[in-house]
Amino acid sequence: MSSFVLNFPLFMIILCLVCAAVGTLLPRAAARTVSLSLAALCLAAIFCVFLYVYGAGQEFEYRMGHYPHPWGNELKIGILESLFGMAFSLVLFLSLLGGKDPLDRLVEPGKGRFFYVMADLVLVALLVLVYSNDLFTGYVFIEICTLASCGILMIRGNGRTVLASTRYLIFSLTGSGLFLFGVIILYNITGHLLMPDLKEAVGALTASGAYRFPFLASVSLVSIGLAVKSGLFPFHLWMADTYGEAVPTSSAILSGLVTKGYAFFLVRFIFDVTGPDIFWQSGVQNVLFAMGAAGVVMGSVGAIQENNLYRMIAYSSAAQIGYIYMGIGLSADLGLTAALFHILLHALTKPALFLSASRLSARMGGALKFRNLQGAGYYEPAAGVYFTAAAFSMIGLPFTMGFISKYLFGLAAFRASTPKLVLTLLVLAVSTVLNTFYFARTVLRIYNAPKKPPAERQPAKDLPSYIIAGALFALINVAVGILSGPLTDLLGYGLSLF
Amino acid sequence: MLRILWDSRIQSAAVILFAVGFTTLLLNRNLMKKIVGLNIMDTAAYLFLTSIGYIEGRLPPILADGVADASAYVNPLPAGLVLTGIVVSVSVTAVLLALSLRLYKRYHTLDLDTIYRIVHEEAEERE
Amino acid sequence: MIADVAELLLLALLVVCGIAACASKNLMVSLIIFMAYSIIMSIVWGLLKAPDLAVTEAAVGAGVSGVLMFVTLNRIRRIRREEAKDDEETDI
Amino acid sequence: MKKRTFREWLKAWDEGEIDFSVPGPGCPETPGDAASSGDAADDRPAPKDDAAIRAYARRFRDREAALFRRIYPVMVVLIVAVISVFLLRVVTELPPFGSADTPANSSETIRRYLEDGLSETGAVNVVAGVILDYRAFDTLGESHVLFTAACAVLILLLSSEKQSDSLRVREILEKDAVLHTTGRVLIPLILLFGIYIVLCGHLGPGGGFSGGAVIGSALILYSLCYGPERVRKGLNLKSYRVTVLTALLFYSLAKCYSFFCGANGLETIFGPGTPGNLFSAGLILPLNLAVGTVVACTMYGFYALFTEGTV
Repeated sequence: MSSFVLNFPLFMIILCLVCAAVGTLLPRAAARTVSLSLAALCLAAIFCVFLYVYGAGQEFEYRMGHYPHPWGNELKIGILESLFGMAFSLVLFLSLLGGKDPLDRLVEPGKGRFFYVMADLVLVALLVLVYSNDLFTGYVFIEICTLASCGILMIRGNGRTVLASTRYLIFSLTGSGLFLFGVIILYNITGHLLMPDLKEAVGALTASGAYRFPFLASVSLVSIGLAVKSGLFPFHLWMADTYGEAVPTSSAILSGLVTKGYAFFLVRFIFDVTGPDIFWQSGVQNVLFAMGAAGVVMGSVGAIQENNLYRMIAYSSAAQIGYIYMGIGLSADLGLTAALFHILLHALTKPALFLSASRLSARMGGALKFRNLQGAGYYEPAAGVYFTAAAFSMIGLPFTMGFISKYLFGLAAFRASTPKLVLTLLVLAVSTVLNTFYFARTVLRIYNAPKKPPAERQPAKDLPSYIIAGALFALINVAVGILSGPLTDLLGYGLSLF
Repeated sequence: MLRILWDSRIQSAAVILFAVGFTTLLLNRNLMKKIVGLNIMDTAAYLFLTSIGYIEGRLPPILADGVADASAYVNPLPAGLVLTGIVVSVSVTAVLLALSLRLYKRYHTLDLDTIYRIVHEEAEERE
Repeated sequence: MIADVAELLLLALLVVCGIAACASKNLMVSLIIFMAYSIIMSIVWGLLKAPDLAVTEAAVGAGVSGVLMFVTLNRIRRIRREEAKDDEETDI
Repeated sequence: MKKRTFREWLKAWDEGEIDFSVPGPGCPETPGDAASSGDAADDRPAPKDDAAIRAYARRFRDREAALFRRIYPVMVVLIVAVISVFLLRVVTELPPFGSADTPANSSETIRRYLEDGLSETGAVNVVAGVILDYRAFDTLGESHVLFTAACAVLILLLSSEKQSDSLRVREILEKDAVLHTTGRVLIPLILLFGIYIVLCGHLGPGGGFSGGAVIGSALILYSLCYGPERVRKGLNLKSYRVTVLTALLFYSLAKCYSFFCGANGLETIFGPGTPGNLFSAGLILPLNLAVGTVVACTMYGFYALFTEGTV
């Protein structure tokens, strides 16, 4: 009977779809309640799944229908999948909880409920990307994710948001096209779409040496397609405009969840379709590593040039995506552990940064230039503290998750080849210095003595929910930073089971 | 090599169309053209997928008179996948069209470069 | 033999239409060529023994997305015309 | 530009006087942003070379933008050339076209779909069996892609104000005898054809998606001939939402039931029936109906939103 728990992912996916459909009929407040309870329920349910899978110490294949894997769709329920499902639900819950105020202020009247519908759809797409055992299902839900995140962006409805979401959509669709073509080639040479069969067929192909070039092409198309969609370095240009224009809550969801979902799907692809060894023979990882390293540096350089708070955080986001792909390209075991840890770190930190920044800026009358934010930390103490905590984590100060992440990257680098070691250490050093510069500048600004109080002191709306959400973000960050052992062990264990 | 390309000419045509659509999607500044390019790119990918399932001299996968013999019909799976894909691309097209309509209402042009310039000038005026 | 020639002709037309739809300057022309492209594509799918796809592409690709594009273009033209009218009024 | 020490550069950077922002939309349109920057400018003595720095930054940015504009097409053409050569080489190395022995065409998957599909799903049209039974989860996702797109278009184009700009054109259209007569003949035929495609999706080519699109185009034609008000009598925003919602809910819950039964090894109450009959193939017929409803409503909804700004 305890294996009944394995049905929970299916129930959660269907529940999300039902809630999204029902949400179109509800008023805004009710839709918000539905979304919040949905995310909380997902968190609880997936926690149960996680406990069960951890106890069993193995992965389960869950048939979607009566037909097992070469024929029908399937889910794969494992430790890492459940961990990331939990993390994504948690971050969505906290972002929605803390991000009510900017939504109320900035969304076009009468359309607030659609934001929550889109949030439900993003959640279901992420859950499927995490759990799906089928590449084509992955493609379909990647498209749901793209369209829903585009909806989340354009909900603000002014000209520049619409422009930014058009740009985002075009970039993202380019990525989907490449991904789709890669999947098609893979289907052509193997005859399968489900990951277990694909892995077997790919192993046989590599052993026999047949279709080497098409296989290489399909792996690179899939990797590059997903990288374009998460906004890796040469394709990061949409980020600054998009996050700079959108409602901060949307930016939080997009940067914290959507781009990470694609990165996690790439990790799934590497492990469940090609297998790490074959992927590392293909040479694609070097391209990802180079793009990631360049992304870290260019993102940080972009951030240091910005005078606008949101755009600075956006560039920092581009740099963090670079970190994730750098880890994926670094090495199969430790590098991927670092990349997965960085996904968690960024998912937990960036929403906190966006939400705190939005409160600080709202208190200063909507100012976004740094010089106008002087002293905001005094008027909005909670947001100031949370922002500082998140910024410290991004810099990588001790006792935060960022420190552990940098430590893991360093550890992974020492096991890699010499050029990669040198490059990784160089990138880590440069990015830490640049990060320190721009985040320290911001933190010093908001705690600099104000020359005069802000012109209009806006009443603090909906403060308790924001305080709880921000406190949870900061607490988790620090707690994991101090007690990182269990989590990194878990990631390594999950990877070994993959 | 050209011989092989000629033998699988449908797939070669699909690749050419994919490249044409991709170029238009990235290079053309007009939004409407970008949408057309996107559609051509998607259908080219689907054409490629469908051509995988084609087998010379077999029937469409609709079981005539209940004859269930795998050597009589073409591969049904690519058709099913493409069916899914077509609906995905029409949804994306609708969203992009709605976005371009909104942009036109606001900026009175479909040219993305011009829109960027207008936005930039507006931002500088505000400062 | 005839089928081969027809297939070749259709493929050539498909590529030509695809390129022409992307290359033509006039948006309306481009849309019309695009709809022709979709119809040819649906015939090619028919030749490839996928009747489901042929029906769907004819209804969705050539039908609904074409109509949506036309409607959008029509709205855009209407907006442009109204602006021209407004300008005249303000001139007077 | 006079030379500055590192300290001065640092200070200028910290004050936000150096602006190298990349071309693209400027800073956000936040209420009060412009006002408060004016405030701050008042109490801060402007540096002497402020204007010069700004002009320099703007020149820099323009130059960068021009460079970007020149490099970008070259880059794209290069990338596309590389990709197409790459893909053409892939085509030459792929399994031959039209052969039965390719990995994709000779796998056990296909054999089961074709040989046992009829007895397992009851669908004569194997494609319908594949997408609505074997790989039903994909198709569930696909309907929700459509739903997501419908919501996104609603966000963008739903407006409360009445758009009366097309009244004159519509009056002409509504009085047009040719259009009316053709419509009276054609629309029922198209509708009937659409319903046939939906209902017989498991027996022949077609199914919920194509049939729904045909029904949707019949609705579009009706709205063109007789005006959207006539359609709105039957299908206003509320009933539109309720219809789509009911169909989607039915779809999700029915599939949830069948997934649940399948995964836990239970028998569903929907058997395959007698293949070839209209009422056979278990859930496929009702699912086709639900999908057809969703697609028809969504397609008409797109059209109505694009023309009228409401459904």
